[in-house]
Amino acid sequence: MTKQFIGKRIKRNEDPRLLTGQALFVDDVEIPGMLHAAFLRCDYAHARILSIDVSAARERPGVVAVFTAEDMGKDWEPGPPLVSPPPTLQGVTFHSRRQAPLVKDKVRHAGETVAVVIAESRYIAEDAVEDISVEYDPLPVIVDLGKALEPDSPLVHDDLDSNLAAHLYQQKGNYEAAKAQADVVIKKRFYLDRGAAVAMENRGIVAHWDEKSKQLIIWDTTQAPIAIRNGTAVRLGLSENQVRVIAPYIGGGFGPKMMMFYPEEILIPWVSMKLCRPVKWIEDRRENFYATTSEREQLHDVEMALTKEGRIMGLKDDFLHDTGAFDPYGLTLPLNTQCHLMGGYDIENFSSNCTAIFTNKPIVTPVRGAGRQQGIYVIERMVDFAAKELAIDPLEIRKKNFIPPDAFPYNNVIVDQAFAPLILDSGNYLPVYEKAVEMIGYEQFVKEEQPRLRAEGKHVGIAITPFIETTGVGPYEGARVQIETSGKVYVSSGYSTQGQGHFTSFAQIVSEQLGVAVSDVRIVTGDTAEFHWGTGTFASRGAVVVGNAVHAAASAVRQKVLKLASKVLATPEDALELEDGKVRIADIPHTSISLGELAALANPLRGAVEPGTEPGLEATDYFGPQYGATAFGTHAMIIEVDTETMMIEIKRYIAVEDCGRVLNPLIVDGQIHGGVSMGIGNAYYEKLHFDENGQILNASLADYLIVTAYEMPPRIEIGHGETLSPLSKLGTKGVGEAGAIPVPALFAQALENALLDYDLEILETPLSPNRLFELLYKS
Amino acid sequence: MKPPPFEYYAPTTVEEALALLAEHGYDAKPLAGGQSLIPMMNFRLAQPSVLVDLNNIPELSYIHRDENGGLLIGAMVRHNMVQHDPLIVERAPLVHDAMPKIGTPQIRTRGTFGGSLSHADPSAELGAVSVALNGRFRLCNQKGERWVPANEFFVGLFTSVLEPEELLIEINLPRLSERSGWSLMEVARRHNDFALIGVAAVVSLDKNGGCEEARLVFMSAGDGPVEAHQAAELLKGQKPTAEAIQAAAEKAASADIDPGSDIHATAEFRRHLAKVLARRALTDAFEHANGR
Amino acid sequence: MKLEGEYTFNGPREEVWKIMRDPDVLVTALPGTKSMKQVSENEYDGEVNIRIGPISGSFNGKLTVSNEIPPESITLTIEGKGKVGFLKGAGDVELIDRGDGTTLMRYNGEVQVGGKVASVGQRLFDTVSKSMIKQGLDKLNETLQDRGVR
Amino acid sequence: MINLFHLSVTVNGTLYEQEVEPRLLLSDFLRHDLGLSGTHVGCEHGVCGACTILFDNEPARSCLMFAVQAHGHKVITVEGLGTIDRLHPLQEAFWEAHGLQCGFCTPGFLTTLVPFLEKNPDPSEEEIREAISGNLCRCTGYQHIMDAVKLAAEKMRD
Repeated sequence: MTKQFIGKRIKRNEDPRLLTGQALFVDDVEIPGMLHAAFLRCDYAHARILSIDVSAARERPGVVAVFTAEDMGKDWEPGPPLVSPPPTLQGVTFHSRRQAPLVKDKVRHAGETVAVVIAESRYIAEDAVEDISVEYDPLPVIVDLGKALEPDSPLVHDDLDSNLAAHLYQQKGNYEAAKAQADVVIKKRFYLDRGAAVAMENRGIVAHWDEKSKQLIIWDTTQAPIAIRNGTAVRLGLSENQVRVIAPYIGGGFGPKMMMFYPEEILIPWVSMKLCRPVKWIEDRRENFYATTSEREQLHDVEMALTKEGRIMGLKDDFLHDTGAFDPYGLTLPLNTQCHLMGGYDIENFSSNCTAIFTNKPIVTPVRGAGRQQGIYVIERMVDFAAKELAIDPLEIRKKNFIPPDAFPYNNVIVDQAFAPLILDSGNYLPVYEKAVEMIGYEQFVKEEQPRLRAEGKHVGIAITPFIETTGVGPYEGARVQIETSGKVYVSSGYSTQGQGHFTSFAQIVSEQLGVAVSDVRIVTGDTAEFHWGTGTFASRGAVVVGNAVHAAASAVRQKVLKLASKVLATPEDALELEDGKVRIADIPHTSISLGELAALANPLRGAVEPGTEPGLEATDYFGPQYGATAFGTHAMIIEVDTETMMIEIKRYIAVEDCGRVLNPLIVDGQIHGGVSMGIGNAYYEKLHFDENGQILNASLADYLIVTAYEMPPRIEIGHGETLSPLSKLGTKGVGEAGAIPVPALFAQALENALLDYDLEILETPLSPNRLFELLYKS
Repeated sequence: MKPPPFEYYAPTTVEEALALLAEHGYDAKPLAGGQSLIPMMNFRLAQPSVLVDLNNIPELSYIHRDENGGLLIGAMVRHNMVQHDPLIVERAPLVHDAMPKIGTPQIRTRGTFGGSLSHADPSAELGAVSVALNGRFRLCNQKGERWVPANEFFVGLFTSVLEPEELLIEINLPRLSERSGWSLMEVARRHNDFALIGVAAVVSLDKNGGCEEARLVFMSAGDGPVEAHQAAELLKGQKPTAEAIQAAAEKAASADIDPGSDIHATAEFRRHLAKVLARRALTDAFEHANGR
Repeated sequence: MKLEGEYTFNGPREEVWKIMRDPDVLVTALPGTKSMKQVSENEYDGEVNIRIGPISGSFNGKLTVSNEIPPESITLTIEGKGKVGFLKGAGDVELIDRGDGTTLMRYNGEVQVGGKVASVGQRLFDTVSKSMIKQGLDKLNETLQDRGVR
Repeated sequence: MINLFHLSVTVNGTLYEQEVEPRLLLSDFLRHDLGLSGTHVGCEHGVCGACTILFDNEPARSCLMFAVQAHGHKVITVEGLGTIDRLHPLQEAFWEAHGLQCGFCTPGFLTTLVPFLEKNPDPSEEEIREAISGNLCRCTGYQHIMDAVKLAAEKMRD
C-alpha cells in the first residue's frame, strides 16, 4: 500500500481551535451555580496538627462550606496506590504509603492539604483560607537523601523503623567476577537533584454531581481519565457508568498529571456530591510547586570495570532514590533508571541496588524522562571518565561498546517499569551515532575550529552523547473507529492528550487505511463516555500502543468497507481501492461509492441485514505489546563558556533520533525540540531549592527558571534513523521524552571539553553559574 | 492567587491624588504601572487597604528638554515610551540602553519610570542609572514640593525618602558633560531575570585624557543602588589604563559593595561578578568617552 | 540563613546589657514590634509587624533567652508564625568591653524562614535581615545615648 | 465594605458595561465574566506571559491589571485576532510551522506578536527572540515559534 499519509509533515487538526481561543481547558468550564475551592496548605514540612479552628472562615460572607479531615468522617481514606511493585521480582521490599485527601494527624511535606474552603468565588475562598488558624507542633525535618537512613533521622512515617520506602536489587551476569578480571575499575559518586515539570497550565478539576440524574461529571487535567473514573467510582460508592471523566484540552502534562489520586482529585468530586453543587478548583502556580509531583533526586555510587582496550566488562550502581513523603507511583522511576544504566551498550555484567527513601518533600513521580535521564547521565559520565582514564578517544570507546545490530532483540535480563523483561527490541546504533558526529562536524571542529578559538582565549567545547529510551510499554490501549454517514470518520480512545498532536498522528493512521483526508478524521480522547478502556498517557507510548490499536481498528473497518463495497459494486475486493473518501474500482475510477453512502447502507432502516454481519462500519480493537519498544538517539552540542561570568552559550545543537516509523515528522521534531529545552533546563537552569526545613525557596516562575527563547541554541538540527520495531504493525517507537534524556550528560561532557585547562570533573546536575564558579575557582 | 480586597480611587489630577494620599496616609499605596506591586498583592504579601491609581493622570506623562540641555521626565511615562523616545536617545543614551533590560516587553508597556524608582528595588536598572547620571527627583505632597538628588532618594530595600502622602512627580536628568562615556552591564540567570549583579558606569575625561570623574553604581549589590565611591576616588585624575581600571574594579567589588546571598548567587560570587563587570563597564565607558 | 556581625555601642557593657534585657526597650528596638510581654523569667511573647515597602506581614512569636552570663553573653531564640509564613532562629550574642567606654557586640546565628515568604521572597532575605538588625541595634544605641550614658 | 465600580470597556470591538469589585483581575474578568477564555492564566505573577492581551493595542499582562483599570480602554484578546474560518496570518503561520503543541501559552504569544510584526515587518532572529522573551512555552523549545514568526512576517508583507 502506498504511504499517502503516514510519514508526511501534515499540519495538526487540533490547531485552529487552539489558535483562536476556542479549545476547552478545565478552567474554561463554567456551570451555573458553580462554587470555588481554595486549600489551606501546611507551611511546615513535618508537623503534628494539634487543632484546627475554621469557625471564622465558615462565618465569612460568601463561604459555603469548610472541610477538614474530621469533617470527611468515614469517607476519609488515603488514596489507592497507582502502581504496585513488580510481582516478578524476588526479594523486593516495598512500603506503600499514600497521601490522604486532607491531613489528619501529621503533615509530611510542605503544601499538604489541611482544609478546603468552598465559596461563591475563588477570591472569597482565598480570603477565608486566611481566616483559618491551625495549631501545629513542628517536628524535625528530613530533607537530605544521604542522611535519611541514619539511625537518628526523623521518621516521615512513624510506623516504619526507618525512612526506607523500598529496596530492590537487579543483576545480569556476575559483576564481581567481571571486576576480578578487569584491567581497570572506575569508581564515582553522582548527585542528581530535583526539578519540576512546570506545565504552563496548572492542574485543575471541575466536578458536577447532578442529584437528579445521579451522574457525576468531572473535568480533570489528568493524563489518565479511565483510571480516575474507575478509582473515583470506587471511592464515592458509584457505578463506573455514573462517573464521566473528561480530560479536555490540557496545557501540557510532562508526567505529573498522571498521579492517582491527588488529594484534590478525591476532594472536589466528594464536595460536589456533599453540596449538590458544581465545584471548581484551579491550582495556582505557587501551589503547583508543592502540590504537584516532581522528580529526579538520586545519589549514585558507581563502579565500571573495563579492559584496557576500553571494553566495558561490567557496571555496578547502588543508588538512593528520593520518593518524597509518599510512594504512590511504586518503583517505576528506580526501574526506569536501572533500565538505562547500561545505555545502548553491550554490558554482560550488571549489578544494581536501588533504595527508595521517604523524605519530607513533595511526592516524586515521573517527569519527562522519568528516571531515564539519571540512568543515561550515570552511564555516559562513566564512559567519559573511562575514556579519559584509558586515554581512548571518547567516540571510539562508545563505538567499541555499542550493541551490534545483529544482537537484537537484545536481552538485558533485568525487568522494566512494566515488569516485562528488558529486551531491546531492535536497533542500529552506529549509523545514528555517526550521523550526529558528521552533522556537528566533529573532525573539523576539534582539528581546526577549536584550536583556533582556544588561541583567541575562547572556551569552546564539543560533546556527543548517545542514549536509549525504553518506550511504548504495556499493558494496552484501545480505539474505536467508525465511518459516519457524513463520510467523516470518528475515532475514540481512552487515552488523553496534552499537546502531542494525537488528533493528527492518529488520524494519519486512519487515513492511510480508509483513504479519507486527515482533516475528515475526528479523534476524541480523554472522555470516558466515549471509550471505556485504557491506561494512560505515559512512557512515550501513544504512537506505539494507541497508534497500533487505532491501526488495528481502522484495518478492521477497511475490511468491512471492502466487503460491503464489493457487494454493492459487484466487484471483487482486491479490485477495489479506497481513495478520497470513496471506494473505487481500480481500473475504472469513475465507478465509485462514497464511504458515507456505504455507512448508510451498513445501517439500513428497512430490509434485512445478513445474519452474522454487524451494523455500521465500525470496529474496536486493542494493542498490548509483549514488551516495550526501545528507541535510540544521539545528541551533540557545541558550547562556549565565559569563564569570568559563568554565562554559557550553546552555539550548535544536533539531535539524531531513531524512533522507528515516524508518523508525522513535523510533530516528532516538535517533541524533540521541547524535550531538549527541558533538558537544557535540567542541565543549567532548573532546580527546586529546598532548605533544611523542606521549604521550596523558588516556588515561583521568577525564581524557578524554565528556559526562554534566549537560552535555546540558535537552532536544533535534527536527523533521523528509522529502525522499525518488530513488535507492532506500524513499527513505531516513542519519542515524547527522548529530547530531555541525554542533555545533562551531554552538557557536562561539553563543559569539561570547553574547560580542559581547568581539568573539571562534573559529577552532578543541575549546574548553575554559581556552582560552576565554585567548581572553577574553589578547587 | 487572588489579591485581597482594597478601596480603589482613580484620581485624574495630581492634586486629587495627593489629597487621597494625605487622607489615607500609611494604608494607601499609589498604583503606577503595577508590575511589581500587583504580583505582591496576588501573592498576598502586599495587602494595601487603599489603592490610588495614577494611570488616569495625563499630566504625569511627558519627556521634555530642560533649559540646561538635560531632560525632565514625568513619573508616569511608560518604559516602552522612554525606550523609543528620540530625546532620550539624544540626551540620556544610558537610559535608552537600560530600557531593554527592564522586565519583559509586556512589562515595559505598563511599567513606569517613576513607579520603578519609587518601588526602590535594589536590582532595578533605573535606580542605578539615575544615580549614575546624577539625577534629581521632584517629590510633592499637598503642602508643596522638594527636589531630592537620586543618591539621597534610596534609603533601603523597597524604601525611599518618599513619605506616605508624597508622590514622585518628575525626574530630572542633567546632560552628560563633554568627553563623557557610559556603559551598563548585567549578568542574569536568564535574559529577563533580575541581574545577579549589574553596574552602570558614567565617566568623563579631562583635556589631558585623564579621568575627570567616574561614577560606578551597582544593582543587586546592597539594599539599594550602591555607588562605588572608593573605586571612583582611585580613578580620579588617573589615565584610564587597564591597570587603573582593574584596580578600581577590585576596590569596588571588595570595599564599596555589600551584596547578599540568595539561591542564585552567593555574596562571594556576586563580588566576583562585580569585579568583572566593573572592569568591563569602565573599559567600555572610557572607550565611549574617547570616541567623541 | 547565617547572620553574623559586629556592632559598637557608645556605652559601657553593663549599660548595654541593661537595655538589652529591658523588654520595654526591646519593643522600641526590634523593628515592627507591636507588643512584647514577659511570660516567664526567660520568655517573652510578642507580636511583630514586619513591613518592607509594600510587603507586610505580622508574626506572633516567642523570644527565649538562655545561657545568660551577665553582662557578657546570651543566647536568643525566636519563633514566630503568621499568615505569610513562619520564622525561627537562634543566635549567640557576646558583649566585649572595649575598655574605652564603648562596647563591641558580636552576634552569630542562624535564621530560617518558611511558608509563602520563603517560597517567593528568598532573594530579599539577606538584605532584609541585615537591615533589620542594623535598625534594631542603632535604635538600642540611640536609647543608650538618650539615657545620657557616656 | 466592598465598593463596586462601574466598568465600561471595549473588548474585541464590543462595548461591555459591568459592575466589578476593584480587586478583580483583568484576566479573570475577561475569562469568567465575559467568557473570553482564550486568554490563559499560567502564573498570576507576571512571568509566563500566557495572559497577555492587547491593551490599547499594546501587549500587556492581564494578570497584572485590575479590571477597573480597563475602564474606558480598548482590549483585544486572542478571540479578537481571527476566527477558525478567517485566521490571522500569524495564526496561519503558527499552524503551518507547528508553532504550538498544548496550545496553552499560544494566545499570549499571538497577542504579543501581532503588534510586534506590525512595527517590525522584517524582524531579525534577535529581534524575534527579544519579542517573545516574556512568553514561556514548555512544549516547543521555541524553535517552531521562531519559524512561525518569520513565516508570518512574509505572509504579512505581501
